[in-house]
Amino acid sequence: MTGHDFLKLMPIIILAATPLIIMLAIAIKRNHLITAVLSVVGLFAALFAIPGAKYTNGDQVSNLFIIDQYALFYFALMFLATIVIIVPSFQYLELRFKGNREEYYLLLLTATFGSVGLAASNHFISFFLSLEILSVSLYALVAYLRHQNDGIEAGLKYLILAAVSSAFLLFGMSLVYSQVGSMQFKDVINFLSQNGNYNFISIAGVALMVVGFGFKLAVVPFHMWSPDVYQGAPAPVSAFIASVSKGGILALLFRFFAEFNIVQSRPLFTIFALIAVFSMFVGNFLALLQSNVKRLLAYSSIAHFGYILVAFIAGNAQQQFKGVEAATFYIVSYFITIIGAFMIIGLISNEEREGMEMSDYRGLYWRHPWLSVALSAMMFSLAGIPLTSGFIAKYYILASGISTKLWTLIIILIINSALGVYYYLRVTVEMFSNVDAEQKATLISPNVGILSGILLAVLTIALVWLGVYPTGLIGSIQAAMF
Amino acid sequence: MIAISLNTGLIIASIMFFTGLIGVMIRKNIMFMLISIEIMLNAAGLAFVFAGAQHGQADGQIMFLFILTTAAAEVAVGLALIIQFYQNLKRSIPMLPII
Amino acid sequence: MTLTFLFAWLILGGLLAWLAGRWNKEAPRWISLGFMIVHLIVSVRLWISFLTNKGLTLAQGEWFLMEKSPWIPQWGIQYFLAVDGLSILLIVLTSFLGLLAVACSWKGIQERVGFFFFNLLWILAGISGVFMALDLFLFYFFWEIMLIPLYFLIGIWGHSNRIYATIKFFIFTQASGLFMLISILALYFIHGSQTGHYTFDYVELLGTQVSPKIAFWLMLGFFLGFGVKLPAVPVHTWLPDAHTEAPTAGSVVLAGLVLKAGAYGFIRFLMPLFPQAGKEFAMVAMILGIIGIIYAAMVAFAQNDLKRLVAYTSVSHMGFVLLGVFAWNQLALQGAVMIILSHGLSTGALFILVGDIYDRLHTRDMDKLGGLWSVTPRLGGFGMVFALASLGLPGLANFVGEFLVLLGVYQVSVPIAALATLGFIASTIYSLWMIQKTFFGKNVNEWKMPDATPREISIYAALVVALLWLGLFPNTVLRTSRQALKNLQQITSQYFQGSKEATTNPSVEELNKSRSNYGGLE
Amino acid sequence: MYDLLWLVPTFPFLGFLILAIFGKKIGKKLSAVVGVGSIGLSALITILIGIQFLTNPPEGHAFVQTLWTWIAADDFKVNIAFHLDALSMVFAFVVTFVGFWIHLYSTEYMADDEGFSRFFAYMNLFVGAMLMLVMGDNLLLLYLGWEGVGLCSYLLIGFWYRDPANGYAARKAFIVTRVGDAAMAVGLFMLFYSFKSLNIQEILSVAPHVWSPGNKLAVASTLLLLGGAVGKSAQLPLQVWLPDAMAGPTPTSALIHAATMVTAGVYLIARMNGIYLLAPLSMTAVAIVGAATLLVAGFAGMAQTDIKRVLAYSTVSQIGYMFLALGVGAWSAGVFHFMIHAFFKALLFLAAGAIILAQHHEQNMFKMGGLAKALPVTFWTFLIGSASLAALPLITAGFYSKDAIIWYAWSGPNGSIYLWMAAVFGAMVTAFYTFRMVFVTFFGEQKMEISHYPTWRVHIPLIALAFFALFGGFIELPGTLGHLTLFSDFMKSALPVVEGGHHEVSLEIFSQVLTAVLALVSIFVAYYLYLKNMQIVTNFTSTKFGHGLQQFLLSGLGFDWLYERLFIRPYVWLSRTNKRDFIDFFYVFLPWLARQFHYLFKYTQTGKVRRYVVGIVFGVLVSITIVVIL
Repeated sequence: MTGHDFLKLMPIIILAATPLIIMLAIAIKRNHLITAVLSVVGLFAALFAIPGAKYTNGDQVSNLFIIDQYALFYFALMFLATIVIIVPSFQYLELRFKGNREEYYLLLLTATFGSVGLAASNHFISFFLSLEILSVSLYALVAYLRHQNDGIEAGLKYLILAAVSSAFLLFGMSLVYSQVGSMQFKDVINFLSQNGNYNFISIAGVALMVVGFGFKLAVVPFHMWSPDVYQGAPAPVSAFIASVSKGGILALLFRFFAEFNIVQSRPLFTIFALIAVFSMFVGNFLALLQSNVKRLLAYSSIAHFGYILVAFIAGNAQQQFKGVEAATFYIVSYFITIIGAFMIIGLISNEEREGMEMSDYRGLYWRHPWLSVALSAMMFSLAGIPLTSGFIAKYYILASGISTKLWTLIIILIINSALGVYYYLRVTVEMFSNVDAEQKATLISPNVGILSGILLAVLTIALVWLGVYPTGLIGSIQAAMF
Repeated sequence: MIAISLNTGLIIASIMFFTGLIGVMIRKNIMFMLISIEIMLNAAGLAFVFAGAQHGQADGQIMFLFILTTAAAEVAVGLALIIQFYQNLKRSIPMLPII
Repeated sequence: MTLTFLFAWLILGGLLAWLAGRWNKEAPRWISLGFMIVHLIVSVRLWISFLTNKGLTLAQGEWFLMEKSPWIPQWGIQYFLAVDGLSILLIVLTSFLGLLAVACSWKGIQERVGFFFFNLLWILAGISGVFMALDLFLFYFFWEIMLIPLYFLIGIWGHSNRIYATIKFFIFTQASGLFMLISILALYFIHGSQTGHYTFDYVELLGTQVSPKIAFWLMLGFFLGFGVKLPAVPVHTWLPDAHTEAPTAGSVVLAGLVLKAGAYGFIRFLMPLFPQAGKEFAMVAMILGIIGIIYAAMVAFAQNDLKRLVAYTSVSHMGFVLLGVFAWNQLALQGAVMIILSHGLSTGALFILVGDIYDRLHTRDMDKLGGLWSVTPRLGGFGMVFALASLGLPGLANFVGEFLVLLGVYQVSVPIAALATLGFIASTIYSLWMIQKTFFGKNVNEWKMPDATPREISIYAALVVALLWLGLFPNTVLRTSRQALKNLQQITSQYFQGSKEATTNPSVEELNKSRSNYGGLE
Repeated sequence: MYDLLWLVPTFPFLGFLILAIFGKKIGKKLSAVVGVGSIGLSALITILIGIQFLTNPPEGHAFVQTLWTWIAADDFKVNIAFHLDALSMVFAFVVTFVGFWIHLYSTEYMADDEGFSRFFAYMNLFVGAMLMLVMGDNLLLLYLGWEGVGLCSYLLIGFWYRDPANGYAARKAFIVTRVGDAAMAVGLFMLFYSFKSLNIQEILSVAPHVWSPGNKLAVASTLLLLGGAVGKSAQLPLQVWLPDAMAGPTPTSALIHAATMVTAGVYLIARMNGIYLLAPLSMTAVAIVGAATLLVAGFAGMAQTDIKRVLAYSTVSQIGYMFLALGVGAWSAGVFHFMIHAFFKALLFLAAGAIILAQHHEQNMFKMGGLAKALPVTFWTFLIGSASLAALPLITAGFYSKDAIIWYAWSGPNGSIYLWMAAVFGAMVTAFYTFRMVFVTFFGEQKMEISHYPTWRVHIPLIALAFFALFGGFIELPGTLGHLTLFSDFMKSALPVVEGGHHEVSLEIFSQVLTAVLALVSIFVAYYLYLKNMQIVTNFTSTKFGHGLQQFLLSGLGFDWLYERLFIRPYVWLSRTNKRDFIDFFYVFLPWLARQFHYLFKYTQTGKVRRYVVGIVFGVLVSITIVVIL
């Protein structure tokens, strides 16, 4: 560990140190506000350590991690996302949880650590370890409101399924390792691209690994857990699962298959294509008549990751519109939208229950115009309507898809985004329809604090800004790509 | 010095793996599901050991160590959740039939 | 700078109206009226300056006014607004009808007035943007911006079944827009791979050589995008629902302007970009146009909801535009532009009228109406004029357009022109039927309602004067659009040779010889 | 003086505008003044121009006044311009002159109607549009006038809008004429593409060079124009609308459905004589249409009970004569008959109006009777009109104009013996139903007392028109009776001269004598059947065959019944069944399909962990099989 490596790993180190400091703080005096502030400060410190890591040259840090521009971009993204998630968590816990709330932030930070580890990992072991750190902390986070059973059930469900999928992942890795002889991603990929087509065991191994990726990204055959977990988990945790955890895995997926041209190897291409197509269709169809907003967002995230997989399959053939750039832009815009949406769900909740049902949003326009403007902007961004970053993201994916002539996938993407428009509009319809008298009593009146108000405004403005003038983000993404 | 060839090792591991898998699918009791998951993870570990042995590297066994630790962590959290789950049942908080 | 002003001004107006709406009900109305009047003055001044100085003789590729600045350089997207004869006409129509839409929703809209005018002005901003945008990405950007406010307009202030109608409208246009986006992107890549310079600039994309097979699919993508908006027949079913449920102003803007975006798209983008594919597809499109005319007219005749009837009439009129565009000669195109303008006025007027009747009687069911002439002769008189305009009475605006289109189409294929003239008969049937069921006959249910108020009369008078002016003095409009349409044909001259000589008539010299000795009359 | 030509159509349009906008405010008295005044002024100017046209005609016997360019697109250039020559002079004169008298008459006829100013607004608009039609310099302007008059006939037929039946009749008129107009429009396109212009004079002058006689295009375009003419002038295929058009006020029937509008078809064919001469086939078609119509209308006229429907059918048959004249090439004879017919038919209608006014708005002839003594002036003028219609030899103008047509039907360049026979038989039938009408209404005992005695505003128009109906004919005497050809010399400048009469004079005398005798005979038969003993008629109609025949003739030879089944029912049925726009079912099917998929996938979300594990295993199995296969 030379000094230079030390500087490189500084963001991760600070991130790891923060929970320790928080534990010490809890030991001294258990105070919810201090814990939250400490974790935010820790995250900011890690964020400011990133430029330092960026300008020290040499990417490879021991053969486990590789901290290159790409990883650092995702570091920054995840740190910011977690900071944004902490604010509503604070208010949510104040409102809904009577037990001791400080451990929530510990779990949150370890989960972020796991996800960041994924983004930087370059080796099977680091991949597996980060994945497990992430998953285990998520089990506890999902079941945090332990006095209510639905949280625990979601946690249990998530645990069993995650364990099964990581077992498959491991078994796949072992098969690949048995053929390749080394666990480095680079060697694996070189081995695959040379003699991938006839070495059955290695390809089968990769196919099994796809289960691990698929489960975490909640794409079709492995998606069934996500609606129940999103519904059971507290709103901020669902936001975290939908954004940071999936972001980490996606970063790793792209790094793993970076040099490997998917379109060439027929089995992998068919698998990923099938997954993408079915995710889009199943995600959209199941969301069509969904009356629970959280489950609706879960299904829509399945569909959105179907779109991202299209960009992934498009790969890096076209120098103008690389698949990975499109996917990264999509992820950034998706983060903003999904975190904002779950934050709003978190705000519209009271002691007994969260405002999950569609009817809780009836007439929101006329009760809370600014909140509903934010939610409509997010819904339009998910639907991919211009003036929002969702449109530019979808356009980017379309461009990368067309540049590599994936016509069938593009057509399916178009049909699905038209399907998707329906249920996003239903949410806005619910919001601007008139409230009849007796129903008015049952509605939850949202209590929007100043801080979350500002944060929401920032998110919405970012959304529209990226939609109208995305050059800034595109520039930084293109610079960060390998 | 390798008594068992790679293929046989992998076959053993996959048999073990699938028994665990079937265990998860069939058994209704959640405790037994956790046990079957353990079996699956160990099977994967075993496969790693065989792979490592094949290439004469220690990576496989190191990987197995990591697998052991993480499997233990998972089961621990799982048991904690189950206990909390039944405590809630005593206070008769309604239970969704998830099994 | 005027171009950016034209649409930014309305966006500003919308915001202002919404903010003002939070304090009192009256402010947004006056604000939006003021903004629209300024918008009208600016666009008319633009038109006059186009007519007076050299605007009439712009060479091909030259634009009367142009604003270009980089927007997303990485992808070669520019903020490229430009205007020629064709766009100016449509912008003036937008501001004129926009003003009327604001005026006619003066009393009709009582609750959430600020947000209503915000949406209305943003639709108009999106529409004027569409007519000016010459960067394909920017065009698509405005194309979609038009949707959201209209969606809110119909969804919130619509009538009973508005949710179904507004979602149906949104998905129709959104899906077809996405197909168009694929065609734009494919064209962008083909051009990029050929010339190495990736750009969405319309002028540069014009020259791309695309293999016929691919060109056909790309043209189909554009056709779907514009066909849904036009609406061409197989994809028109969203229009009647959207109209029956939209508030009056929404209907006026929807019928008067949003449909024109589709027609404008055909003329500006589809044919010039894919001339060969356009030529091959012309016959199919023309048959669709004819089916549109006859089919929609017959369905219109069967409706008993007044607004639904008028909605189907606009589908029928737009069938003429489809014919005119795909005939693609100077006469047919001039006719198509005339129909676009006159249809905007006459159908807009009909919708305002129907809206006023609805505000008074709260019913649009023609079986309940009847004998309104005795109660409100003024409304009856104006209704008669607008119905006659829509059936294409010479002396009013629609006839000039329809006649020119048929003249142009005749040159391309005689049977199609003959069949299209049947459209005259069909349009007479439904227009007279509408007049009979609403204004004539006994006043069975003793409707008592006040006659047209001065505000309404001023709206109707403005429309009647406009219709008469277009009907009797169409030359100013024809002159404005002549050069622009000539340029467009220049672009596609390789595939569409000029106005083909009629089948059997003699060679040209003989014609000139005989005419010369007569010393030609005019 | 010629420069004031543009004033002629402007005054009626001005009248229309004033009445339409300020109608209610300025009250009946003033709107009457405006209504009649505008037509009077325009008539005055027409007469002055006419006199100057006679004294010192403009060079080339034609004067053109261009106002502004109407449409100028690419090589299609049309301007609003008026062309005055002999033909349009005659038509303009008739329209304004007869129009003036009818306006004067209707100030009293419509006196107690609350839509008084609206009525005059429409009438002025009609005269304006008709003048545009006859004086239009190009075919598009003619088309503008053409549709304008169609519109006014719609407005005026449906004037009493409260009764839906009037509305139906008005719509029927407009739609049937519109069918003709559609055909005419296609004709216009054809002409434009053959001559690169729609200017009438240009087409007529260039036509002989461009088209050889019998040229396919010439025949097609002339037939299409004939289609338009047939629609507007209610000739055979499209004559169903005129009898129902009687639902409008009587002055309207007089002006529009007798004197002027229905003859627009005659004007069109006469005006386009240049290209008709190039297409002999169409000439014979015109003749055949004319002949057939005059017979069909004649027979139908015999069985009518409503006085106005008798006159309506007689108008259709008289226009049949004009078409026959044009068809055989006797251009000026056709136009001459138009002028004369305008006078006596307007007279008959106005008189019928006076009768209806006097009989509590009763229109069934058999309910009236014995009015000769009660309304002497009306009776005598009505008698003159009927005599002229029935072509009483020597004394009435009708004789001279119709006799010329009958003669040319045989001797004309395009004439034939069969046409002649049809014309003669038609004349006989005309005489019969005309005098049947006279005897039934004016003789026999008086069944109803008089409710309203017409004043001077009715009598003066009647007398004026009666004067012309009698003495109008003397300006054109046939060869055998003094050979005075004032009218045809006047028309020489506009229409080709008829070189008929290659048969000997004796034949001409024979046909004149024969028609006269047959006319008198049928008058006597009418006298005998309907005055002496009605019994024969009643017991004839009581027999099954007789009753069937009467109903058949009453319904205008079943055309209405035929068209109802052939066109109206299928169109209405087709559009009614498609009310919900069957294309929409596809777009309703799509969301249904999406919903089915939704429920299908819903099964996978059971909430059971073990099902989810099965899902994962399923995913693994699929990917492994893919790896194995590919």
